[in-house]
Amino acid sequence: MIAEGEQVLIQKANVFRLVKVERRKKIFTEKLQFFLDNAIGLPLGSKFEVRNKQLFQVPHDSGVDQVPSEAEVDTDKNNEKIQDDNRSQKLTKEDLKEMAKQGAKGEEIIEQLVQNNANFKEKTSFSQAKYLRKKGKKYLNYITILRPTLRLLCNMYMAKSPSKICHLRVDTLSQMLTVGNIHAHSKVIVVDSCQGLVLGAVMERMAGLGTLVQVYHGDFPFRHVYDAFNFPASFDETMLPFPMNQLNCLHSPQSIKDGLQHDESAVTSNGEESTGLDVMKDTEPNVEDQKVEVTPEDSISAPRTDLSFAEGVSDSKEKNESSTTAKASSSDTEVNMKGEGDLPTEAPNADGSTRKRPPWKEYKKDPARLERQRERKERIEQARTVLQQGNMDGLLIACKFHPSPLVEALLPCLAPSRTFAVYCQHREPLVDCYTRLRGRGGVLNLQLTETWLRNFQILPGRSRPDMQMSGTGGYLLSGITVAMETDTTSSTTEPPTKKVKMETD
Amino acid sequence: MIAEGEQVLIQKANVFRLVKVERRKKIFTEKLQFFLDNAIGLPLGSKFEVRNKQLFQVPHDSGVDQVPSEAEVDTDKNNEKIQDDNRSQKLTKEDLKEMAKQGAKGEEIIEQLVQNNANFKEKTSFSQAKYLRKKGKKYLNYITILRPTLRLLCNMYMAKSPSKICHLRVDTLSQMLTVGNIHAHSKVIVVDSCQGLVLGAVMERMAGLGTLVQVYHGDFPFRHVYDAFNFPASFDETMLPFPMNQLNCLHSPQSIKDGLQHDESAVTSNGEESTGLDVMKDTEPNVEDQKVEVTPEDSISAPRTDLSFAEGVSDSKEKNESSTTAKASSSDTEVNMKGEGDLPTEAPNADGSTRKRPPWKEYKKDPARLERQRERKERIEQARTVLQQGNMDGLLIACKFHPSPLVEALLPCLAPSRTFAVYCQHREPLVDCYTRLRGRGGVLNLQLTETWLRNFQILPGRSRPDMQMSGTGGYLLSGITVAMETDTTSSTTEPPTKKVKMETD
Amino acid sequence: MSFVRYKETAEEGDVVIIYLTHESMFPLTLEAGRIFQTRFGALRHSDIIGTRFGSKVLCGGGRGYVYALHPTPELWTLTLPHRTQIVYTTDISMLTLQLDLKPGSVVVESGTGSGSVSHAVIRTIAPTGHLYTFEFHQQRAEKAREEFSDHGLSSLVTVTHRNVCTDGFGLSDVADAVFLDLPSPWEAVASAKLALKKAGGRLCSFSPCVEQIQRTCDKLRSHGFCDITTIECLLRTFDVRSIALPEPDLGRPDTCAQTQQEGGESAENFTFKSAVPPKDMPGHTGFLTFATLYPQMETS
Amino acid sequence: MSFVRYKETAEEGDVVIIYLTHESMFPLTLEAGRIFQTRFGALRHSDIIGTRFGSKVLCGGGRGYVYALHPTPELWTLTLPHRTQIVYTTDISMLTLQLDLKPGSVVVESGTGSGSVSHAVIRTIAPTGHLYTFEFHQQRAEKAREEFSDHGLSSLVTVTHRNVCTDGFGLSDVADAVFLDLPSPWEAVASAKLALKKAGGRLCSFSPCVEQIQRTCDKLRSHGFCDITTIECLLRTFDVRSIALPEPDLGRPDTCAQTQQEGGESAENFTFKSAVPPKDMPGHTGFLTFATLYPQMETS
Repeated sequence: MIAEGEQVLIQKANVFRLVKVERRKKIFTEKLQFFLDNAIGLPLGSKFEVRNKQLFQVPHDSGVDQVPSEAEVDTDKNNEKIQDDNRSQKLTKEDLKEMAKQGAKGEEIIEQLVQNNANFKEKTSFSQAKYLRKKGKKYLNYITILRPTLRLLCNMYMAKSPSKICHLRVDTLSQMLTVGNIHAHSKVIVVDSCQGLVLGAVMERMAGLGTLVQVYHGDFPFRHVYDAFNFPASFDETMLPFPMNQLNCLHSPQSIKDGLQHDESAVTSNGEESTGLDVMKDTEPNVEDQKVEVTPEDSISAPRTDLSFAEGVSDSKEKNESSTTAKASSSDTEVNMKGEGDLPTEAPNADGSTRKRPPWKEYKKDPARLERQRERKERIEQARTVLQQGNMDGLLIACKFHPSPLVEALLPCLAPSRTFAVYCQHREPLVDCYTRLRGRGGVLNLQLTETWLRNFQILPGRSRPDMQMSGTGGYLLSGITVAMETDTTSSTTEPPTKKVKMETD
Repeated sequence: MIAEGEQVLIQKANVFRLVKVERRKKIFTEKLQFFLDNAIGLPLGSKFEVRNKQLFQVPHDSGVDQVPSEAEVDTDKNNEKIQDDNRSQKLTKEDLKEMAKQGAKGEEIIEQLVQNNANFKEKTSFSQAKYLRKKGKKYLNYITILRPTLRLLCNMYMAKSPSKICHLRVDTLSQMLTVGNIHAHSKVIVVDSCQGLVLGAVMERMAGLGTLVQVYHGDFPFRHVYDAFNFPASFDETMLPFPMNQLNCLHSPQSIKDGLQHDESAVTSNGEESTGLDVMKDTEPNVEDQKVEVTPEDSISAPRTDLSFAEGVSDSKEKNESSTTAKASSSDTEVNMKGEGDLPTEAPNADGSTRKRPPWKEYKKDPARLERQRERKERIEQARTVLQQGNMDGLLIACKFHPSPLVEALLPCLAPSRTFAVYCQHREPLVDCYTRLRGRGGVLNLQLTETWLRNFQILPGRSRPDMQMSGTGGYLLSGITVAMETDTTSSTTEPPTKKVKMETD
Repeated sequence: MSFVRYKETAEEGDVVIIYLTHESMFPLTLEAGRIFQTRFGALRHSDIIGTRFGSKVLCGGGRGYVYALHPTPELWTLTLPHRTQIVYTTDISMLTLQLDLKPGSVVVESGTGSGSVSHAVIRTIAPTGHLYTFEFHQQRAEKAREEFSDHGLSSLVTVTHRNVCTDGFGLSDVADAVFLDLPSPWEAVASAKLALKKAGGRLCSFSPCVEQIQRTCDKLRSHGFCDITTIECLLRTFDVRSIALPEPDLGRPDTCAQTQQEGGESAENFTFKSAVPPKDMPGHTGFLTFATLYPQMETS
Repeated sequence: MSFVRYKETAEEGDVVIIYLTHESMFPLTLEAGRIFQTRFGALRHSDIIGTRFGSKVLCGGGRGYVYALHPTPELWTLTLPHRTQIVYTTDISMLTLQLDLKPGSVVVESGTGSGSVSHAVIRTIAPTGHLYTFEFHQQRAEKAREEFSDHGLSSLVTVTHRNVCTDGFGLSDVADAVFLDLPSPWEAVASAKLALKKAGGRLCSFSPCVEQIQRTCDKLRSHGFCDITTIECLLRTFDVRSIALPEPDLGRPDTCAQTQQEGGESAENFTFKSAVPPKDMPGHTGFLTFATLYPQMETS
């Protein structure tokens, strides 16, 4: 159902645009302007014609080219006689403009173009279909309103501004989710510089059941694409943010004290806040072992990340991040520059609409804001506890940073016999990561992979691979955790990594 | 024509073996034993049946599976009812052995197998064809005798012992030859650790017209595969060896003196020896500029590489080289080890048959040997001259060494506006090479490429890509030389490499 | 135990994946008192029962060891007893994502085969979705049903022994997605359309041959499916190695006078860590054809 | 001048390839007194005439410069005036090798098209071989004939305007190899067989679509061709770049107490040189089908 307040994708031909459904809001896409009002309440997946800036539902076969059947495919015609010299069309640009002005429908204009094209009848049926398709894209004003699925979102970003999602291609993303064994009722860590695409993908597969820890960089857990999934608010409660720059103190003895103590109080005093967090309910038998004496003062006195200004700067912040990415992968600079302005989305900031913001001083004292800030701090402490329990079920990393330090910092948070998957646009950082993990031990089945993806055109008499394909979908390093050797003195049995290495090399 | 003394490929199913045609010599291949005598004088490409260790020519469709036509392809049968439990065949192994013993032809055995297979009629026509193909490989004793073409040689090595040809896949080799613009009447430098495969490929494309300088490593210009091409002896005269460990002194002022002087005397005194060397005939206008005053003593007093023992040790030497290669690419060790013993070739050593060798002392004084030694020294000096003229037309490198130093040493030997192509099994050395050449300048159109190769099975109703493919064909770096900036003071115009970089990045 | 929910400790009756090496893994159903023979020696089930998944377990009287891993659909795909050609994780990943599967999705599959796809689909649609899987081979259907039960998945899947090409799915307006892995998938298209929800859904057909997808695409078009796309997805697994390429010995630049070095190679190497592509890799598994069925427009 | 033999100095009437950048190259026939406008400024032909190929040539009154390169079939393929869809160097390389071409080979080709394959083939079979090339489009045939003449190749090639599918090659027992680039290559198979030497030869057919190669392979089989194989070869060109991936700032291990750093990133980078795959690459050009015609067995 196309519902007010939800995000939808508007598809015109091959171009997608993410918008929030609102009444009386004009949408611009691919030279079309229209209001969504007429579409509200109709099923997602409905197709519309744009007439006078309004939407009118049409059947799905409207404006679709007929695919000639095999019998119609005439291999005798081979465009041999056709001189493509742009003189074949008798209608002038002015003629066409005039027709459009007088309100001619797209179909009528195309019909006129065909009748006035001297070559049309000489063309093979495929050339005819191609011609119609080309003109259709230009003159037919059909759009489809779709649910923003992971599949469509990933493809949209890949086509428009791949650097925003670290060039994470849909097949590679699909491998991550599968290899990472993401499913409901699991406890997953995600590091995502893909605007929240991976985060959204993981949440979709978890459906708000389990725990999702988002390790974020910067002042604010950014999750632009995540918001496009229209998850119910209850899902958010299973998501815990944790700042990347506190990872190093996660496992140091000092901080384990801080964290655990702080968290224990949080759990006690905010028991009702932990609803939906499986980890809080499943008290694992081994948690006992990890508990350490703590003094509450340590953590309370520590000045935390100041989140106060985060909302205000998150936009420009993201721009900084983008340009960092651009620096690292200069070939995308152009795409990125362009993408920055016209990225087809109108998602609000992660914590809701902040269009009208009160003046700074007022804002700083705003009780609602202070409450949000307090809540976030609590959630960070919950995340800390969960991570420190070392009993997480999965780890996915797809970020703009060198992944090795992140993997090393986060693997200890996983239980044994759990899977992790690390994506990188380049393979060298993953070779480094692979090597470091081999040295570290405690992992099995390390695999560095790349997938190759190509579309195949299947049409009667004209089946062939697409003429263009993606050059790379990036690289993936995955593995399975196992119990680390605790007894370092027993050198009689060979360490597992060595053994494995011998077997596989 | 299958001719005595020439090398041919014996094909049995998908397995190829390189042999020299000799009368009364027993050939072993794929469990078959036979003499080639009956085949001598018949056209290359003839097919034979092996009966009683003799060859009998047969038509080419003998023993070939019938491909079912589209009409015959019954998609209704789907092997649904077939229980593959090895109990379907009523004939025992003993039965089959007995039949073979009694001299049954392959076709008769297969006919019996089909009649005694309970499932055969239930199989789809494709499963039937597959069954027949499988049994045919085992029981039909057909071989084909083929000309050892570049295509077949490259595929044979790739299948049997890829490390011997540095994993140079046929498509990558084909790119090298094309991108390097190898053709008759050109002057080409080749560095080849592929047992002479690239050398042979280049010579085939030059057909003994022009000059081919082989920069070789070790004591002896090794060219095992080169010999498989059966080139006429006249081709050899256009090939000049040059030892790799004299490359560094090629362009130092001191050695230019040596080389040129030495060579000039060689040309004068051995004018008749330079037949077939285009470079000697085409006196390029710019050679004048490069001439330098020299003293003959320098070169004469210099002790040269001692070639005296080279022929004697070349076999074990090559084994050393192979194990070096194996060290660098450990995954191939096994293949290599196996390949070492049973590589399907009986080529003689590069300088002819050396099966019966006289005792060392005698051999050392052998006048023919001393004459060969003198000739080789002269040819090395000719190579030096040609290289020093800096007017070569092409450079191909496919070797086990890090290519960057070789490229840097050999590029100055090329004229401007000439192409070069460097192959490496790994891409990192070529990234290094690319970077160094960018810094050096004097090259355009630098391209680092990889090709992707897949076979497609085209059969009625069952067309699909092959289920297995090669994981990599290696990497290729190619470029075009241009005149180097000689005036280093003119900093007004930007150096070309910088400019290009800005344009292409 | 259940394949769709992690547990900590291996208990009697659980399926564990015994990891010997990367190439050597076996599924094992734990039964106290039994012994499993590995090439590293005898492994007592009792030594696994009660230990944490992912622990090292000694075998061969302490001379060797293995790891006992928690089963996942991916490990199952690698180790399951083959009854048919199976679909592997690369294609399963792609079809799961492209069919928009998530917890709560209702999926129709045929054929069940060895259950490789089924396990992965169930993992993704649990705990609220359902898989209807159809297999025309009776024994395979029974075996699959048994396995789903052993893996704690019975409530999430219904296995039916039926030839869907001739007899249809017998389902109407229930499915979010249909997956076809059949020799003649075009014969199941009409029935698949019926099974899909009126609100729309996705279809995937997996076939190795071009002719199969040609006929299937024709059929999909004529039945009103849209956005028909066909893809191939290949996995290349790299070997991470340290490579030492010898630097060539080009001799001394100052003079051509030199004595031949022993071995003739310079001592230096160009050394680097590399992700080395495999000599051979899967060149083709099958074509994945996807299509969307959009909601019918209500004619008012 | 001749495309099949290098010369040193560019002379009037020669074709040179003007190199502005990797993506911007133009063929130019030198005529004293003429001027060629480039985006780096006006380039006087006279400034090229007499210089060595590969030299830097100033343009725009000395403000810019270009390189004047010796033509090669590969540069010609990149810069030639397109009259049809052309076959590119990756496929040309493969077909040249797979057809066993070398100096002296006699080759039959149809269609000539823009002459991209022809130039490369002539280069390889010169100086003793010959190319018979057939083109059904009259203007294209004429244009090709003219170009071959301008490129000094006339003695090595015969251009015929003919529809070989209906009228055949009109050649018998002459060719070592046949190359077909036709919409309906199967229609030329019988005639190709006739053109090949009785001692045997090779055939290659280039087609973009599966249906074309299906019909061609059927025809090849029924005409006694052997070793029929179909391949795809794709070129991936890497961009060599220095990449600096920022190291994540994980904070200080000793204490959680910390002030937010400006920018939040550690100053360090993980820096490496990489061969970066292109965002997009050619996904398909065509299928190359190869076949061998073996010598007929003499029936004595």
